[in-house]
Amino acid sequence: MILTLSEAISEFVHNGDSVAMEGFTHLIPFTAGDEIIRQGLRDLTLIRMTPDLIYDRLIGAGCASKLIFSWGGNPGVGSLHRFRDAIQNSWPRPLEIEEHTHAGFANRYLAGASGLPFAILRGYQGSDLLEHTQNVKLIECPFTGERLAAVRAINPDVTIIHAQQADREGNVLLWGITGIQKEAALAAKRVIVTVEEIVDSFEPKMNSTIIPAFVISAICVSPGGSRPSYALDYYERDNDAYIAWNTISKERDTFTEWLQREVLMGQKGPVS
Amino acid sequence: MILTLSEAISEFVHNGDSVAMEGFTHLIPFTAGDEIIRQGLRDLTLIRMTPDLIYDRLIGAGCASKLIFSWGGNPGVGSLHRFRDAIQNSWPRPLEIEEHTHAGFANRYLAGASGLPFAILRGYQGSDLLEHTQNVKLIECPFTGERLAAVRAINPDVTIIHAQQADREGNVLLWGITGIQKEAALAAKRVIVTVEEIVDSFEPKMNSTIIPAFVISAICVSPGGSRPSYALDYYERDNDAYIAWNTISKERDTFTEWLQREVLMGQKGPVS
Amino acid sequence: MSNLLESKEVLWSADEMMTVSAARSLTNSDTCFVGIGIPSTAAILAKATHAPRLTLIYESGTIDTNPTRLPLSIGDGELAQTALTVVSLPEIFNYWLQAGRIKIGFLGAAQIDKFGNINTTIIGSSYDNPKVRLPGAGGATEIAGACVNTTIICRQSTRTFLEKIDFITSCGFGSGPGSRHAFGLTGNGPKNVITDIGILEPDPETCELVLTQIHENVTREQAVESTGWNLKISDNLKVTQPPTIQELQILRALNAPAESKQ
Amino acid sequence: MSNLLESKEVLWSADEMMTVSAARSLTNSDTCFVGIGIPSTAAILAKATHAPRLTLIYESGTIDTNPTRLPLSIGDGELAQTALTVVSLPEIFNYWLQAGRIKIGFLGAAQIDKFGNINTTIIGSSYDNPKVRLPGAGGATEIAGACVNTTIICRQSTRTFLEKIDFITSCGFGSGPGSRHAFGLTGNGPKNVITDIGILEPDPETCELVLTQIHENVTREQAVESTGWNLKISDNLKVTQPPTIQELQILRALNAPAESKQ
Repeated sequence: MILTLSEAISEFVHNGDSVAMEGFTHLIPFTAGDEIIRQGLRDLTLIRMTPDLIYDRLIGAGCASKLIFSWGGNPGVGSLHRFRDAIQNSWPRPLEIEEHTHAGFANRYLAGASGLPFAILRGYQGSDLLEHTQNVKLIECPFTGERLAAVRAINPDVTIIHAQQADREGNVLLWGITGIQKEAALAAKRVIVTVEEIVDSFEPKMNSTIIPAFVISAICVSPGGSRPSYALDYYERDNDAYIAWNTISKERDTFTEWLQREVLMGQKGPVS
Repeated sequence: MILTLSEAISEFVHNGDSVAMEGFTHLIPFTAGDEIIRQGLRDLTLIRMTPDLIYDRLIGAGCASKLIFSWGGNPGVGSLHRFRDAIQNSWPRPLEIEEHTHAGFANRYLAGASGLPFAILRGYQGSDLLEHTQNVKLIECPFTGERLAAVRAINPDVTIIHAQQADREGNVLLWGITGIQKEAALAAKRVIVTVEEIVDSFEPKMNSTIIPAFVISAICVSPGGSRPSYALDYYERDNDAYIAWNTISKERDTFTEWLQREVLMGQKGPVS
Repeated sequence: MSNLLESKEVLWSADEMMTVSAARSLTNSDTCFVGIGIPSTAAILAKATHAPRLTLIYESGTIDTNPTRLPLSIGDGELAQTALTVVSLPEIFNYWLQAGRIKIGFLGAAQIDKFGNINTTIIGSSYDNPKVRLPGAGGATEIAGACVNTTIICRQSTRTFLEKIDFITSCGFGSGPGSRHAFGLTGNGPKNVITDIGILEPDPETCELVLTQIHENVTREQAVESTGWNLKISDNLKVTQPPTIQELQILRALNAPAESKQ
Repeated sequence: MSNLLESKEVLWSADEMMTVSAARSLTNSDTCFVGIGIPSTAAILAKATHAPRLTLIYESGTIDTNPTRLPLSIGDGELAQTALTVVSLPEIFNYWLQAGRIKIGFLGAAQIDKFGNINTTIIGSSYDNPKVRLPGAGGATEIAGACVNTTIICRQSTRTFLEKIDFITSCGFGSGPGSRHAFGLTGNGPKNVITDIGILEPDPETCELVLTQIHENVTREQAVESTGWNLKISDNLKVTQPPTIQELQILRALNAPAESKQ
């Protein structure tokens, strides 16, 4: 079903939902994130391995009451200031966090996509994280007696991803670093995919993943929808924007001013 | 490391080994199987989801003492007569069996490839198979209390697969139905890959899988190495050979005569 | 083919009636997990007639495949080349089947009991020393467990429709109401059993298979005599519409090349 | 660059010496799981100098990648486009890392203790109300657990090398011999810690990090003063060979575009 992004967010994302917006440095669905800010959604549980700038914006805009994550930095630059300000100073509102390791988080999605209540991994043990997080327990292997970590499946109310292409049937093709997108989509109750373009048919690509139309709730055409991250073979990562974010986001007033100008006034698009 | 098939089998497969030869109807490594027969290996634990003609030959030739499988038929034709004769009449020697479901077997490989001692699935329950097989136990989800099947990881001594291409670095590319080959290879201690050809570089293919050189013990150039099964974009499945096998394999003497003529005398190749 | 069109009296075999009935049970909005043989023929027939947008999934990992001829095996090149995408076996079983994404599982059976439990493993009383060794479970056990519903397609006779089957490979309703829940099976179990006699459906209360539809030219007595348990027949027994000319034409065209090979 | 070749006296920074030392620790037969920053710079430097066949793997799923410039993030397009293959995150963590296929994990640290335990989570005594919130674990916890060995690369000072760190994100040797086994960690733990001062290696019996190598122009006193615990120094303390002109040239060329951006 092809909808505008505004229609899709309005129909499939609600206050209080758990929302996963995935894309591991590549194909991050920034434009969809900004639309959530514009629609003023509240009390979201934001789920994402690497919150990145996309969730720094949502957190700073006050959309989130909880964040589930496994690495919360500005990749290659430093800290996420809105994320830190929310955790350390409850600004603009308190932010509950649930923190994992990448391997544990990936396996939570894996279990969710597999229709299993949990997944197992060799992980968390020896880390203090085990005592400070939820949804991880140690279990014994019934064959060898080894102790392993069990992580609870994660099944977001809605997952939003960005992809390079959809075909006219609504199937989606993404390639390059495909990260956790397929698992995040299959784990969710509803799935929104923004795409660079709609094509007549897919060409073979190295390292590609197809998500069939029958598991997707809405496709939205959104060229540049992952700027300032990148879409392989469409546009490059805007590293300057990541660096500039450090300054923009550092103080509440510069952030608020930026949010007003670039997102809320509808002048969405990459930081420049 | 590029070896002849004879060298690779001789160096990496030993009497008493557990050997997985995978390929789910596609890319079945028949030529490697015949070489194992020619080298007279014995007491092998043969591991394969669908024994197919390749293991019917090995079982009839007396190479196997145990078979681990999940579907033992001649696909699209009927029974595997050598497999049945071994189970029902211990000919040419007794054959111990360990039987699984496809989903359970796939997850045994998955656990093996993941370095985990077991995997979990919703499976086996409600089936009498649960009482008649090994390496399956029921466990409780530590979060929800649900009962799930746990299957023990399978880690073959050696896995043999057939692929379309290797590059000059020894990396392998296969495409089309890739089945369980990647997991079977990654679960094994040693890996032999026969290939249709060696190429300078790989072209993008839909639904392709690359196995890096650093997990492969030997690459063997073996054009037609999966006949009478097929290699997508190289040659089609020889359905007539599958049908003819029903007659050849039905009686011990016709089978023995065929084995002598087609495999042991070195006139290997597809049944015709 | 042209003869068929011209003849006034259309004749068809019991297998054809069974296959056509199974095809008719599928709709455009279904996703169907297909085994090889008659289930596959029926699914391809459905796509070629009333349900072109039906999504076919085979356990070889081919998703949304559009074969134009009958595959001899579940992993034929035809299935891969006409598929939207092909995924690995762990993925097809874990992400697609186990997660409950498939609406209908099409299954065959060597033996079936009145609760829709299926045997495809052994004939005889001893697992270790069987009278006949059948292929085994393959994907069937988990297809029976996880699809939203299953349809079982097999010829009906007292050799296959038994009060007690030799081995339960795949669970239908186990020993009756509550069994599936106790086994943790997430799907609803058999929606119907489609045979060369008619269609059986589970009683909503007892889970026992009841004859609810009978093919044209088959008698109630034949149905009872072909069943190894005391077959119940629905008060509202319907009669199957005979195959249409279009259905028979397409079905025979599909079967022609495969049969000419045998 | 040309000045460098002409000058008789080669000068280098402490960070450059640290990066070059880390690069030298890698060989052609290694598979290395790389984090972003100095670990990545060191690994790319190794490939560009003595170890061109070194296999680099990033947690973004890029396997055997051959970047010609420094990626700013672990998922840069450069890493995908120069990789042999790219796999999903569950696959990179489960099939490749967890299964013990990676020989060396290159890790950074905000704090480290004498058993090579690493903190990248919080500064301060309270997890819920930290003085400084750091990014967290990312891939580090399981890299530290499952790689055959790890190499930790970080600047040495009394702010980072502590008797007790605020939070153990990733386990080195825990509280000493036996800890890794008790935690079920399959890798061998830290092989060394490479700093701007020298190289520390665990004592085979006590697991405590001991200074075994010191960079040229650094004194033993500086090493002790830069360490928050009572640093032991090996009886056979070696002195690092200074960077070669080739090493410095390539390293500076790699860093140049990134620095010009900042």
